[in-house]
Amino acid sequence: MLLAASSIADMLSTQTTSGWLPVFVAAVVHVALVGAFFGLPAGIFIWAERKISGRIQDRLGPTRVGGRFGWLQSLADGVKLLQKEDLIPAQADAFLFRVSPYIVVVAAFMAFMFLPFSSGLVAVAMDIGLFVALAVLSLEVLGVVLAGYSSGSKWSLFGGMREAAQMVSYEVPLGLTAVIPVVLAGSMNLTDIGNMQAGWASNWFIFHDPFSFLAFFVFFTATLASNKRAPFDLAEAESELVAGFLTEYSGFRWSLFFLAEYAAMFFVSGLATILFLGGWWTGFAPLDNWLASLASSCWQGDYIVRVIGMKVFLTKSAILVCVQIWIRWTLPRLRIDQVMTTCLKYLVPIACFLFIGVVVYPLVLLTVLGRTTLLPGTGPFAEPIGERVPVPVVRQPIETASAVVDGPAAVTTEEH
Amino acid sequence: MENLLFLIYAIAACGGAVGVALSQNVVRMAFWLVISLASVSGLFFMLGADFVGATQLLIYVGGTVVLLIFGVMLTTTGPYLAIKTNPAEMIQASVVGVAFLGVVLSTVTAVDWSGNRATLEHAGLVSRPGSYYQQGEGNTSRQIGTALLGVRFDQMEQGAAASDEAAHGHHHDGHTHADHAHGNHAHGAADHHHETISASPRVGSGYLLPFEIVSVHLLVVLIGASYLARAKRRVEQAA
Amino acid sequence: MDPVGLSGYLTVGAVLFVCGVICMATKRNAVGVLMGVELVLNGANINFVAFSRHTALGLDGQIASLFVIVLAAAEAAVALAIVLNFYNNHLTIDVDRAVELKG
Amino acid sequence: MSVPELLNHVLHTDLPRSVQIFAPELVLCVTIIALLLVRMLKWHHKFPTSWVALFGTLAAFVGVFAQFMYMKTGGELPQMRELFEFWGLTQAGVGTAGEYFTGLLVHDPFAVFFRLGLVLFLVLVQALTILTGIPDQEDGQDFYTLMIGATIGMMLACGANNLLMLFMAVEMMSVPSYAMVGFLKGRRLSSEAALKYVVYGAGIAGVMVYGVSLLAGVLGTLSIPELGSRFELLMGDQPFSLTNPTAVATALGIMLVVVGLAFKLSLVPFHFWCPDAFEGASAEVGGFLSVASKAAAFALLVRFALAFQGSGEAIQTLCLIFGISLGVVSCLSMTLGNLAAYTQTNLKRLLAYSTIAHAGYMVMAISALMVLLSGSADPVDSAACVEGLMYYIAVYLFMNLTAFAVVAFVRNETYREDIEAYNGLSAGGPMTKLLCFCLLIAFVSLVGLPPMGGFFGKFAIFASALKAGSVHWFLWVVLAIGGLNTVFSLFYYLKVLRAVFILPSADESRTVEIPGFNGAYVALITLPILALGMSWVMGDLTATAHDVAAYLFH
Repeated sequence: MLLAASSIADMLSTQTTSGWLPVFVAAVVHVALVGAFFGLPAGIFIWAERKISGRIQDRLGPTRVGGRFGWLQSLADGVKLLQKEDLIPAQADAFLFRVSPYIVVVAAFMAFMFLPFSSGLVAVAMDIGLFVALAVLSLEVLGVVLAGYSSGSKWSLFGGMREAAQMVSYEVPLGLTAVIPVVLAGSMNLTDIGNMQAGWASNWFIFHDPFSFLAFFVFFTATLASNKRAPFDLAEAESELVAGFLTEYSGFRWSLFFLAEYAAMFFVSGLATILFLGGWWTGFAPLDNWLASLASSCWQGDYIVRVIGMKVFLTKSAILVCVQIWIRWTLPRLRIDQVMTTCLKYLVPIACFLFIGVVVYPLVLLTVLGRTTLLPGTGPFAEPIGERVPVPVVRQPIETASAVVDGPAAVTTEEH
Repeated sequence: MENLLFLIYAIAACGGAVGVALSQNVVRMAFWLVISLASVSGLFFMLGADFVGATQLLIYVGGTVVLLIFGVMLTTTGPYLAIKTNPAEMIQASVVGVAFLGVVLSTVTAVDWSGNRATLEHAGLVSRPGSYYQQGEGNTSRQIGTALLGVRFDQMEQGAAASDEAAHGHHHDGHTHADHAHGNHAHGAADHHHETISASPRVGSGYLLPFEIVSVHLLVVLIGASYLARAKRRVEQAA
Repeated sequence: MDPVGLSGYLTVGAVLFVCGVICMATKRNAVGVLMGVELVLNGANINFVAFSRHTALGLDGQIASLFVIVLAAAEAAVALAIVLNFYNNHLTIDVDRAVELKG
Repeated sequence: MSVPELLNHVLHTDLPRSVQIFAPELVLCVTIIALLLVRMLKWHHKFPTSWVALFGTLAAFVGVFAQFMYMKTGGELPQMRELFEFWGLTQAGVGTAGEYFTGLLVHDPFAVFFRLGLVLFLVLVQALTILTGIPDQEDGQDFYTLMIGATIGMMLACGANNLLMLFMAVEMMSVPSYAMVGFLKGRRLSSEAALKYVVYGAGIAGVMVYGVSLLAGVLGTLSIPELGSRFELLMGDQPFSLTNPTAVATALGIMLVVVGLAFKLSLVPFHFWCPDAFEGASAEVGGFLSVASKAAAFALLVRFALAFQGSGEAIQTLCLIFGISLGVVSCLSMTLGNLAAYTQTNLKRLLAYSTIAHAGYMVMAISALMVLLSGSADPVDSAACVEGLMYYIAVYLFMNLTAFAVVAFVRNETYREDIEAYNGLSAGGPMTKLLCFCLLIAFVSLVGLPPMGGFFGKFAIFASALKAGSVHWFLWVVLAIGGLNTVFSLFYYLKVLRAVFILPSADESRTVEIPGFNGAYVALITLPILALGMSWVMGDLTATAHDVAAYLFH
């Protein structure tokens, strides 16, 4: 499907002369793709969460729907939720109550537009992709606050308030640590950041230096919190707040929140993969080199490479999501004041320190060792930081076609 | 296509703004504000100002508005705080507002923007056309970044052209437009003043100072806000 | 140049400005007034960015709008702190009930 | 210019010069950090934070003073050579007037004069707060951080050369002021004053930035000095008329920006916050706002007004309209301020209205300046307007501070601020008597009676209005109203003085005793009022103001 989409966009933008049709088709295809990536992980990871939690708690988890592994359980859940009555409490502000799930979904959905699944496989290729993605993701909090407020229930209100405070606070360490790969790569373009990490796994930014190594964990913690995942799921603390801002929601609207949560989990995992874990590169230099050469050597080579890259990327991200699930069912929940203390008194200073460290580190190394990396000059991990596997992808056509999802940029240039 | 996008964003922005003005419930006002501000950021993207658009989303919609909603929630006493607006006041304000809107609109739509631009260009006062949206439209982050560090690469050619022209103008005719090109002291009544300025080459205005000083400002403001908002240590005797 | 032209954007800016001013003039809730302020600032920002695209202003307009966004955030923070403080003392944030200072 | 050349210029020419000129502000920034560190490391139990603030501010004052003397003497003052060397002043840096920070700020004697005044005032107010103890030991760092932060904004305002810096300076001096007005956070009046101030202030700031955007868009630049010449260029030979959209858009932009500045100056249609804010805030903060933020806003207004001078017909009409509108605002401010002050019972509120009236007198100078500029007048005359304004502000600094300091000291003894509390004040101890005497001098000077400094300031401004009247008769009307207002103002100042010196105290048994240090402080800041009225210092200040103003016009 991906292959087809990319081809359509390219073909149409190069072969058709009339202005808006190719970009329109390309836009539709891209939206469909992003939609698929938005919906699918939710289904899969909900099932995964149930299975994993079951195993952790020494039970089986779903076993019936869809055979032995219960892999259709999410679908069955979805059908069940759709059948439920869509209740709106009498105390609620009906308009805002109806509208807030959509804000959350739109925010989580839009963030996917900026996430490259492989080199060049991105709906909106922007120079400041990381910045925009974080900005868009931060809009989710509005939906949560409005949901909490409009439900007309104190549990919801408290849940919403806690959630908002938490998300806004954790954006600070999240942003500070997300900037570290930007400093290392010299670009905010997620595709560029990913491509910088080709080659041996030692080229991944997590292994770049001790500071970026720690930064990954701070980043991961902050994403857990900003996704309201355990142990930071104060907003939905069942024992205190019933279900937080979700208390009054049921049926379809409730499932929208859930969908958004799992999509956001996948999104931040993908972001972590691109920023720290080598993105769509395998981390094994000969393989990466081979992929790079494949792109130019055979028919539709770059598409094949992209799809392979996407698989790698999805695998890495899925592993991270599983880690998130694992953490949720292993660690006890924190108290709200502990959550805030963790952020403001520990994570923020640590993130600042790491940021400064990452900036100073190469300078120190340069003065002490005379080179900017600790790795020795020979051996399998000797790939110097500066030299990269040549980037195999011709990004231009896709970028032009896809920019339309967002705005007029590409169209204007064409029309002149 | 483009007109359609513009219309969607513009209607959402204006509709949101009208919603804020007419709404009687503070949280609904906040909702309309979100709609309006987010559409404004869409307009920014359309104008090729992607960095500003993203900043708008991150700081304004994701930060300031959340702060405002916090303010509402911390200060409402009833479940839904409805604010009654005096209808007479509302009508009065609307009439004045619409009149002002008429004045502004009739003015700004009547100004001959391209003509004015051409005049300024003729005088050598405009950086080369399309300086930032020429190639790779919308990728302004690098230019903005260097500008915030105090260097304006996007205005470099303008500076050179202007100083050339100025030097030229001084030789032949002291009252050409080149005089204005040295905007530093546009009231160039005294000539010797002019020379001191000519000694230093004209560089585009870099924004290093505001970029740095705004951090001091933010620090001060943060301290002020935290002082005011934190719980009272004790009841003041004077109260 | 894009087909919409400058006046379209300026119109949106002016509408936002006027709505903001009306909001400031009629709302009694202090937070409501602040929302009006945000609208006014956004009207100005649209102007800045539109001018930066279409007139001789160039990149300066975008940078100005960036600083306006940042300064507005700072102002909102202090304003909210003051509103909270007022609420702590008066249990209301109705601007019209701030009447003890008169003369 | 090539890329390396540009980088070289910015890094090796512009930046060192800028940092050299900007050093006092940087010292203030460092002071803020030091204050926070002292608090964080809990050193404030060992020594008060106020001393850290005072020390930092004094250092900054010395820095600006060195710059001032360097500019005045051209660096050839052997007694101060070490000082110049300590601050690293050079001929190419501080010695040369002109833009710095790539054209965002401008360095000239005018800016240095105002910065000097502001830092001096900051030192004096900090000394006052140390004596009155308004921020207690726990809150000191918050209070001084806000005060120093606001002052940095004001100092930026003095040199603003760019519309963005104009807006930023206004924000930087306003936002900390809002918090300062609400600093007594447990008190209802204080929080109410802060709320009103911040709500109106934020709204007007928004309106102002809209004006800035219009102006910047129409004229295609943010640089303030270029505004006038570009307007001239765009208008070409067309006359200024309401049917010309460029002219109207520019005028609209100017109007909205001036509205923003008028709010800071508490000129009449935008004055409503002033009495409330001053009454709710503590007297120290009131004194700070009444002088410092006004001086900075006047510096901004002068810079902004001077941008619109030129020889074209359109721009001269614009100047005339600008000048006359300011004249109308001036009349309104003087009259309303003085009339409203008469009925006040709270002394801080009375002083607030007096501030409004004084802003009216001062804006008369700018009105006269604009009218003169519209008639292609002799630069000497135009310079005289700015000179008068500067002299007035210098004297106003001391007389208003004296008045507010007296209010603060008396409040510390009587816990009251209404005028009745002042009945029979002069019956107190020797220091109280000294205080009363100082209040007398300050008030006489505020009225503008001859031997005091206030008279000469007012005289200079009236003289320039008289001259401007020959260009347009309206300035004579403004002048007449100003004269009448001087007479009005006598009454309410006398009302206070009558309470202090003639009326008997309600409670005979208790007399007010002012601590010795406080009396000495008031006497110290009263002395300049006298000195500026009747000693050689006056000539010195006049000469300085003259040179500084003349520089703006040569």
